[in-house]
Amino acid sequence: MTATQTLYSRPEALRRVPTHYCPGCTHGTAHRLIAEVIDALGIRERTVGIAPVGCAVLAYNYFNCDFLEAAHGRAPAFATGVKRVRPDLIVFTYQGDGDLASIGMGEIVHAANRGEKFTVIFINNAIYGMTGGQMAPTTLPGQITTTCPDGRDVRQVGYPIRMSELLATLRTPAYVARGSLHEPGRILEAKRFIEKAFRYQVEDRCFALVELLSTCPTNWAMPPDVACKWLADNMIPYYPLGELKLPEESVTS
Amino acid sequence: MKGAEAIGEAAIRAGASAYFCYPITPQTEVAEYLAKRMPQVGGVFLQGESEVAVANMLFGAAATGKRVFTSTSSPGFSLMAEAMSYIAGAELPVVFINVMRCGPGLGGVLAAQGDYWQATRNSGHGDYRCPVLAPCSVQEAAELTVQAFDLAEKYRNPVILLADGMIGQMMEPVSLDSLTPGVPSEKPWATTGCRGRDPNIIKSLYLDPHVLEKMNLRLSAKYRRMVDEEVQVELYNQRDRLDLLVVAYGTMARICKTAIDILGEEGLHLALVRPISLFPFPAAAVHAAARHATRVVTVELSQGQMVEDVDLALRELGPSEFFGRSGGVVPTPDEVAGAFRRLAKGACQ
Amino acid sequence: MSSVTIDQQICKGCELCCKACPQGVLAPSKRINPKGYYPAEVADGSRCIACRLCAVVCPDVAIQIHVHGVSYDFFRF
Amino acid sequence: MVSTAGQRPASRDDGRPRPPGAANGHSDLSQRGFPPLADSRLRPRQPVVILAGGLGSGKTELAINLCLRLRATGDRVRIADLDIVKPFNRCREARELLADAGVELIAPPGEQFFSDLPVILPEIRGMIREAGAGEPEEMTAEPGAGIVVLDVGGDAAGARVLASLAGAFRPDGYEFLLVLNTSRPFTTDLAGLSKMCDEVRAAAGLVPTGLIANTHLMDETDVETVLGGYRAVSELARTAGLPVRMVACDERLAPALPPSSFDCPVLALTRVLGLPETRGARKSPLTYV
Repeated sequence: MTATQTLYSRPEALRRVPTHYCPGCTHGTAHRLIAEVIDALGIRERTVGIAPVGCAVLAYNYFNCDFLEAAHGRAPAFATGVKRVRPDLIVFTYQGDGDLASIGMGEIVHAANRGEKFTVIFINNAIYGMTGGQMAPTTLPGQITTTCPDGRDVRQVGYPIRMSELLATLRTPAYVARGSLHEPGRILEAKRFIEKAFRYQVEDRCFALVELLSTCPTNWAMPPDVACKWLADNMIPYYPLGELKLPEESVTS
Repeated sequence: MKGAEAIGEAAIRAGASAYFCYPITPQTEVAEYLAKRMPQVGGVFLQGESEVAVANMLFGAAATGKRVFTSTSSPGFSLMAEAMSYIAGAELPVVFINVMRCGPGLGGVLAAQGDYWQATRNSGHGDYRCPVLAPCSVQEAAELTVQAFDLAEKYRNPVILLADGMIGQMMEPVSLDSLTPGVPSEKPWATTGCRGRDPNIIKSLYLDPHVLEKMNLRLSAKYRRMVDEEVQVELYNQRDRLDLLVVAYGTMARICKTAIDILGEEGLHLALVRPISLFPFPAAAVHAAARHATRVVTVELSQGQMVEDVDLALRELGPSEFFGRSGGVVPTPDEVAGAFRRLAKGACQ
Repeated sequence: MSSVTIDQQICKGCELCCKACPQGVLAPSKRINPKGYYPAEVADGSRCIACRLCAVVCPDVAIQIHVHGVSYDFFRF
Repeated sequence: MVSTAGQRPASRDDGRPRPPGAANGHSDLSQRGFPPLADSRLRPRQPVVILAGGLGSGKTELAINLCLRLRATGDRVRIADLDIVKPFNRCREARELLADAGVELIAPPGEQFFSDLPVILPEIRGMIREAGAGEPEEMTAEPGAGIVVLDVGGDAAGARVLASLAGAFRPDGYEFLLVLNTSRPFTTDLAGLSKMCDEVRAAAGLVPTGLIANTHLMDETDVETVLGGYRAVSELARTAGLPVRMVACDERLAPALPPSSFDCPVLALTRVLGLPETRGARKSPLTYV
């Protein structure tokens, strides 16, 4: 081959606008992976995304597809509404840990249990980003936040919730996986999980959720590269990576 | 048909393609009816995990441009208030049916009209209004249900049908053939996949205060248009000279009519103004009728909510007297007639 | 022969790409840009092996990679 | 700004003929009284009578009428309000009327009277067992016997309550009558009627022993409505192998029915529960004692 070839460029499903995310925030990485998968599957023109309340509330400004802005925690209910009346559309929600694992716990558990055929991208950075670094349901034991200034005390507020494990216990067939966005190898693995999650929906198979361990350099108070290392050293031991549930393995009887 | 069934069937005739619900007495018959009927017409029936989820499912489903609705009762309606704010802010057409029960708190399951303020002001947060329609018969419940869908689409706004347990349970013959829903309009704003167009975004967040104010001004102009165009009222027994003017809506208006008839046989002249639209409130009709009356009484199955709108409408003629029962106690026509008799005779002295 | 370009309008200077590059191609700029930070820039383009790791970690999709002439796709992912 | 909807005539001014009194809800039912049953074929054949059927089929109005008529005939009558489906239009709302006539109402006591909780009183089981203890002929052949009427909630959902009482019923010691209104949604044709019949039977865990044709359109009922309903129910009776025990219709319409039209007796009903604006059974806001 002799001509100039583009090896990597921005996916079509992502607009060419700067995001509001802080430098080194892996929200952008997650956005890109989703957009690449949407392009790869050729579904951009029939995709409806659902933005959460949280740092990603403005996600609709960055994706190049139809979008709804959901109330805090209710994105799975929105997605249920869209998908039930228009099963031909591809629907995904994009939710943070406060949104999905705290205020929206009811909605996500029941949507998963009904086997709603949409895709959930769950960003777990162990902290409330938008409101300024408060304790999340996924904040690690001992981790300092503005509402647990001495570190999360599990005797007072319990242990962090492992959402993927929790959802994987449901009997209804589903795809549940946890990836991480802190280093290239893991980012590529996360993309495979996301692609699988969307493919299950395209094939009208099952509910799919991909949890993505993410960094919040600003509220963790560390530079982006240190944040990536902190994630690897602290989050991954508590939130192990991999596929937790495949629809093929589910007991369907 | 029972009121609850008539509402469900009217919604289907109006082209509703999805109904989301959570069971709550005294309107669960709507859900039970639609659980059977929606699959027959190829529509969506889904029982959600809570009223919170249900109302948000409505947002998602309405965003695709389909006609969608739910029914609930007072405590459930409160839980839906969050989503109603978002639906109003995002300008989506959704019909909410609230079959009121007693409150406050868990209250009881019997008939009441204690959610007037909640429905006519706004149920959730922020600066929004919804048209509120209050039927007083099964036929009217069916007709107003159809109207609610058309209004919701006309204004891209939530519309509330406010009934009580009596209306929901009442059995009356219904003519469904007379229902004439409007033709669903084109919805270029709907999120249906961006094939051949730029992406649609349905949201209510505008960070720039000036942009957000502009949106609020635009919405407020829309609510004023409702006030100009959507007033509905029934006048009963109007005369040039009245001993007493009665203002009541829903079930209470039916009881008042009997009371008015009873007193008519005694030679007392009473008339009724029955608001059918609670928002917009038929203030002009109330004021016009009150000019012929020596006294006005507002009657409610509550301790007095609509009476404030009546007082506002009466302006220099006011204020209104009030008679109300609550807690699920429905007064008999004789009890109401007794109260009217005292007021009417008191006015003559 | 490959080349990396960094969109200076999009890059926020988080430096994750500089850390990810196994060849030391990328480095923070020595000049502050009009937005007030030091974006990443190509320090030594001749060392690029088109592994794309910089693009994989970039949260802002600021990086494009082009290959000129004959290329061997060693990095299939 | 007065809309067309508002200009519709009020419901009572629609020009339809109405019997005196009822038009303004002025009839005082307790003073008027209920006549004894003239046709002995209307008498229950067993000491326990279960009335079930579709939601809004008229079970409760029929149950109250039957109880008051049996009481007037000299029977000891007890009626159990077993409606666990809805908190409106239950026979407990005719509490005063029933009490004045000497019909014993078994409904939840105290504040539970007003609830929609599934409250099944323990004495109901005992009452069914006790009523079914004697010989059926002794119990019902002559006036003066004790009769228990069970007013069950609508549809299969309402009939489930019977399954919870399984074991209390003596085989062949009860009549299980399905009240059918063929102008109601889902029961307008044979398929719908059969489905309702099967669902109620399955939910109740009891086999119906007869059908009651109670087709009506409230105040818009005419002779043809009643005859049409009877024909549809008779068709179901043939397929299901059940007798049509009676035809029920509003007392105002009963004299107009050609007697030769039916192979079964006609029970003329007085509207008891009515609408909130009528001055019928409800003399005061609903209370319990």
